[in-house]
Amino acid sequence: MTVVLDKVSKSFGAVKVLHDLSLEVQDGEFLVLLGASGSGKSTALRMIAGLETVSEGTIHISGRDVTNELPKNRDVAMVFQSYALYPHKTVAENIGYPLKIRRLARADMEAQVRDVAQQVQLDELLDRYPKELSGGQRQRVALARAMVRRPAVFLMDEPLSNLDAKLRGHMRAELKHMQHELGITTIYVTHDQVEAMTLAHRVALLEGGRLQQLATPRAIYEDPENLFVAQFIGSPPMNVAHGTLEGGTFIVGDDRVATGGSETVRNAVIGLRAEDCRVVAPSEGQLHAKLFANELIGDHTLVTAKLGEDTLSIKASKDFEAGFDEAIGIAFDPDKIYLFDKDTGARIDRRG
Amino acid sequence: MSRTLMQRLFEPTSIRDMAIGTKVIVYSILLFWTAFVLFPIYWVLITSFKTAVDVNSGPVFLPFIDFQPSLHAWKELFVFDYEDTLKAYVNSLIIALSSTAASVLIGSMAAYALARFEYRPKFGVVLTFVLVMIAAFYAVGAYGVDWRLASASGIAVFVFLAIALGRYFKARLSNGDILFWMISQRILAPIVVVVPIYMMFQQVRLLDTHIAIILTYTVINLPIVIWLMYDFFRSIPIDLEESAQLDGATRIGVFWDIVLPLSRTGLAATTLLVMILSWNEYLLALFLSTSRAQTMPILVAAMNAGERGILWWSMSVVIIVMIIPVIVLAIILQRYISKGLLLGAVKG
Amino acid sequence: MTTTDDTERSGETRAAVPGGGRERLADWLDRHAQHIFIWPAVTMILIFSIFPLVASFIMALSRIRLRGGSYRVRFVWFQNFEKQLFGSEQFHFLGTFGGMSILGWVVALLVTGGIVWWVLRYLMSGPTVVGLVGRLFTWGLVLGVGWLLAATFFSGHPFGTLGTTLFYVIFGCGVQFVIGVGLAFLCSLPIKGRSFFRVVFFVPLMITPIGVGYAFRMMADTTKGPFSPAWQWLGLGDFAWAADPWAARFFIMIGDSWQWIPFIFVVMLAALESVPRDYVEAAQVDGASSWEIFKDITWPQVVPVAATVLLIRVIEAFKIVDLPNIMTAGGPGIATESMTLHALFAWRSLDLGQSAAVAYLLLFVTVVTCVSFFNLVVLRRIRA
Amino acid sequence: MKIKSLGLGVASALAMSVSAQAQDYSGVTVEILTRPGPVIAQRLVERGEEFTAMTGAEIRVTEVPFSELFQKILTDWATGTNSIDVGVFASGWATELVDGGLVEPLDDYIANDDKINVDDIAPYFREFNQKIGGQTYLITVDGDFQMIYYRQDVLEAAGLEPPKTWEDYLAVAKAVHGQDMNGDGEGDFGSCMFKKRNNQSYFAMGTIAASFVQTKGTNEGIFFNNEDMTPKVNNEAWQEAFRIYKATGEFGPPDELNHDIGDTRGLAMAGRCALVIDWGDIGPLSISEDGAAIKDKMYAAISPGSRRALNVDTGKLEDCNPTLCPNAIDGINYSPFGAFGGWAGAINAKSDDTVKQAAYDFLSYVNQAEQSNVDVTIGWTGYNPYRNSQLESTELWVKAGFSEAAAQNYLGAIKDSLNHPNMASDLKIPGAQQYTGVVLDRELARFLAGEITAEQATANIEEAWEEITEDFGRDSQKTMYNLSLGITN
Repeated sequence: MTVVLDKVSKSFGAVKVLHDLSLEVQDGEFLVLLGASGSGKSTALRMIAGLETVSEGTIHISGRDVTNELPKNRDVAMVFQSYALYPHKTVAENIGYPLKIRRLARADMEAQVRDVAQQVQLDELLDRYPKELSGGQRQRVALARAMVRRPAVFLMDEPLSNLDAKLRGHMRAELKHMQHELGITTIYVTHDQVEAMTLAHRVALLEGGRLQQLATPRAIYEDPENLFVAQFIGSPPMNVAHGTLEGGTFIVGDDRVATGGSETVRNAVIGLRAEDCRVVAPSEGQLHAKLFANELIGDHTLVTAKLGEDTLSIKASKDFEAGFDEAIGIAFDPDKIYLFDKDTGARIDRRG
Repeated sequence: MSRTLMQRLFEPTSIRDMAIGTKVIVYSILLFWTAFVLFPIYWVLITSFKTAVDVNSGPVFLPFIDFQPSLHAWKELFVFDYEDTLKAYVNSLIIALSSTAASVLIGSMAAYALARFEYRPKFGVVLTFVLVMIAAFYAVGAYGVDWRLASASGIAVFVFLAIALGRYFKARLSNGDILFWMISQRILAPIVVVVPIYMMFQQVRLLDTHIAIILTYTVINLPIVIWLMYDFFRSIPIDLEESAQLDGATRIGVFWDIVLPLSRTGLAATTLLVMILSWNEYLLALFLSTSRAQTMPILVAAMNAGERGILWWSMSVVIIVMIIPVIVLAIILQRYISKGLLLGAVKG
Repeated sequence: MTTTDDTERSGETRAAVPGGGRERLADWLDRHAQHIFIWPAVTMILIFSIFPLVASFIMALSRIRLRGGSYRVRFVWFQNFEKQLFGSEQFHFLGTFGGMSILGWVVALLVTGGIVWWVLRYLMSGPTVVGLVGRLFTWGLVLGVGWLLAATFFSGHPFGTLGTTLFYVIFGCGVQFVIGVGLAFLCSLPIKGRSFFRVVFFVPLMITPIGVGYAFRMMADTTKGPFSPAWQWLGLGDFAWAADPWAARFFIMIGDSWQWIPFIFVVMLAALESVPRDYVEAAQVDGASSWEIFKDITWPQVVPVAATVLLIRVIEAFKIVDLPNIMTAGGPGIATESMTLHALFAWRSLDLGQSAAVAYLLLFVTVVTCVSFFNLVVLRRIRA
Repeated sequence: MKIKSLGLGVASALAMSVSAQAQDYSGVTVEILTRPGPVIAQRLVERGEEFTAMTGAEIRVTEVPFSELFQKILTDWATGTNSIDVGVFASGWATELVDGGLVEPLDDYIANDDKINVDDIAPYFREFNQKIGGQTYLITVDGDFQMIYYRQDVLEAAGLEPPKTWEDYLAVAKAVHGQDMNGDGEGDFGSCMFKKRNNQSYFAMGTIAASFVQTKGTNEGIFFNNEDMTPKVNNEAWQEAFRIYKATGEFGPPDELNHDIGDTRGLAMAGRCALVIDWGDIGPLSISEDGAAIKDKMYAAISPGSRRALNVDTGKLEDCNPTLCPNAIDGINYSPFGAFGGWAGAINAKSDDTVKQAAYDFLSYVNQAEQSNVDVTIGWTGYNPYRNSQLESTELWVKAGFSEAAAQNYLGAIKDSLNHPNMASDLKIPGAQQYTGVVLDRELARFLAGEITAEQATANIEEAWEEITEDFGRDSQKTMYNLSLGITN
């Protein structure tokens, strides 16, 4: 079941919170809408659900125009951050509610509820009330309620953020497995890039109501479309250094780095992933910086260095040792650099 | 001394920790108030078993000791006059129950709407409506225009003006204004509106019918329901409702399946209050009923038979009998209300 | 998975698009839910509240007579109001005016001074247009009533139904509020028999006001009421409360309090009990005295509820009619006549114009009082 | 209740005897509206049951509080709601209804009715109570005027004569006040007079005022000058009456200001009052179960008179002389007050013809001597005598429970009053409720409460009455007033 957003915009009064968002979600795909709070990702999800009206543009689900359709007629199911379990209904009644609304025969309903409950290992708890369940169990109930009617699309609004870290990791894996098994198109909203990277077939990164990039996790990591994406994804974030680009040579301080291109940009930024850099003797590095701090993480040491005003992080071997304010050189493979226009944020070296 | 007494009194710990003097003071105040509350009820109760002579020749207090209780007033009401009593009782029940149900339902719907939807009526349009209404009244009152004609043309003029002028009006009202407007209706003393309401029902030939009184009670109690329920609805997480919508429920289904069950504490308290108010209402019933729809409070008042004096004994019987439905309802609703009676309701 | 087949199959049944008019109707209702939810209430209030309000205003400006088959309406503009405020009914509505006594002048000047101070204080604090207009009404009313009381009550002249109504409202609600809160506090203490007290104290609210009126008339009868032996014993056998304006008003207040204290009691008890124990315990650990705990912790938490419950009570108190009507029929003289009763008497004599005029005056006083109270007290408390 | 079952028994026995040649009104329902309680209403219900047995017409009696009764009827008929076919109310109220053309004229019905025997009805009720402007609109069910009742035993023991004037009244009341009159060991009261606001105190007031104001016969009237409709109230006569009314309070129960007629009767029946002003009810009530304390002890007389009377030209009280008081007896001017006028039935002019005929037949049935002669002897019915045949012999009354002496005294007092040429008529013009029930009553209450003096009270009344008269139209009010006093020109 596909979901297609065509130039969808949303305004609240004079404030436009979503600008011309276009997305195509394939049948069975797991798409994550990633963004910081206020990026418009939840609004987009709620518009797909029909909980918010669409100011401009159209939304199609399974080829049907649902732009002005009521939520209940869109054939979507949603899992809320708060799970939104009905406190006055038992687990069985909660799960069965969508079926009850559709006036299913009682026997069918019970059978299906039991099936779904079994899938999420809730069959022992059917007679309990939500307040008698743990966080993880409540989460399963919410999932079960979404699954029970086999909707065209699953919508999930930060479903894992109310769980503690350990449980979250476990549930993430379960979720991924379940989505694979059921094969239902899923749109998932989160602000957590780890969730996005691990769960998604494709990630749509939003900022300021605009789609920044829509790509597979790998592509979005390795080939960010702009400076924002580059800095949003990855831990630690991508290192950047400010300088100028003159005929394909990036100049920062006294260092000149050949980039293999021939552009000239006055305000340019060079980007480097921490794992793509190496700390070397000052004489060997393409860039020259001062060591600011080094922290032993375990399997590696995280070195923080100062390059002019910019701060760079570099993953070094766990045996690395150096004193504060010591001059160091930073070496990297010229293929692994990213160049951006500081004023527009656009990638400069992405020519393919 | 008094300050330490105050301190002890306000000690929010166990009674065992209270000084014996404090305990005595607290209990004597409470027992005094208990006596103050119960004595009139006791007096009404024993009066219902007295004869005229017992009542008129000075006070007597204890049945069987200083007067011989007699069932004559009870018999009179339930044996000889049972038709009238029963009629009024049934009328009162029908009216109180239906109007309570109607105002709780309609009021809850409005309170829910104000809590969940956004309304932005234009101030100018509202003003136009009021002005047109005044003009229509003036026409009916001063020039004797038929009221049907006046209201039909009034509506037509209003619709025309609203469409023609609507876009020139800028100022808008908000949900808060609507809420305040609705709640403020409770400020209206019934005496202000009762005569026009009387004339209105008279025009449509509904005077002295159940429906007239039910409608009127429903409206006068709407503000209370809206006032009390608005906050209850606001406190329900909106996720629940959205989730139900996505599960396939209509708005009305959401209201019925999710919102109402979750506010039953508030509903129970509101229902009880509204029921008490409509069951006991006198002034409006006096105007709007004559014979067929006569209610119990009117029957109580009618026990003041003028020339022969007040029939204290019969009146006492009616007063006692009138408490029963309220108590029954209170007991039924008790388990929902528990200790949170009326709270949240007025929380602000 | 064995279950997949099942879910697959039933999934198809569910996916089947339900057609037919019924479904379209449900959709239509859903799309217009916003209007469907609110219009019943709006319509009813318009028809039964706003419509009569406007009609009543027209009536207040007219002389109306019932003749065979119809009403005869003659517009007299503000004559009805003029009669109440300046004409032959002035003594009835406002009170009897005579010379101002010294006490009267003192009160009048105090009230005026108070208002002037209030006005100045407000003007200093950055006024808004809406706030100013609203306060002008409040100031006007307070000033008017203050001068009225100075010229009547404090100068030894009887006041009219306006003064009586305000007495019921201000004095009655005040006493009821204090006692109601006090009882609620006592019942919130962990004492034995709490549930007994709270049930008993609630009972008067259930009794029909008309019955309360008659019951208290029985109680207060000095020849055959239960307290008549006590009266005689105290040598008050010849004292007639019904002949003394203040005694009569006082007796009516007792009846009214008996009925309404339970309302304040119940709400305040619930409010007091909902104050979280943690706060109190934390304060105890901090070494606060019990009185400080009540003053600084408990009370501030229940103030919004208290303000609201007082407002509700004030609104209802303005409508008082059953008790004075039954206990004294407005007597002695016009001493216990409330404004609703005043309007009711006018209606009984079929003087509809006067009746509506008095009702409108009542509405004006009520609205200004309640809205002022709401804006100046309740909202402030809730925001604080 | 005992008296009720007794009533029912009597009723059903009578129903057998008269059911012979009745018309068939099956399916017809007559809606009657009247005041509540056993008084007036209960007997209508019982007679209604008999009537139903006889004719098949259903009689439905609805009761509303007394203070709302007139408005209910007027609004029901004037606005065309017409849910009521018959109103049973004070005859004085009818003028306003007749003025609006709302009441069915009954002369034709009476002409075709061979059983009602209108000549048996006492002249005052026949001519002034049932007729308005010479046309009959009402059927009387109860004759009302006020008399004085006194405790024969108490006065005799004190060696006092029943009061003839209001001065006597106060003197007697003073003399016996504080004596124990019912043997319970507590001091009782010299005078009981209802004074509660918004009840019926203005009727007692009228009784006192009449003997000072009216001297020239019923046509004179006590409220207005019948030449120009100016109020005849701001004068010494009314002021004196106000003061006497207040003065009686000194010898009455302490909270008399809050006593309505019912409270006063309760006290009188408990044997706690030496002197009482009341309608005819006390007599029959004294022989009822509740009246044991005063049985054969409460005697009646024509209401007290006055040796001074109003000089209309000067507004002063002057001693009676044959010119001023042509009807005086021994120099005392009596003027019994037809307070309230009595309960009477009127038929809605807009009802269906069949219903009207059935309604008339029912009212006639209640009015006929055969029924009413029984009803008036029963205290709780509230029906007082209005037929000559009820006054001629004591037989009925003795049968009902009176002693011969008490019956003679009671009927004597009634005859004295009813046949008095100077009987004063109650106000029976449009707005009567406003004139007396609101303005007079309110000023009286303020006077009693000590808010104003008698002079202020009468001046206020004059001003307010003039306003009301202007409101209703002076000329039409004057015409109606004269018609109500039997003056036609």
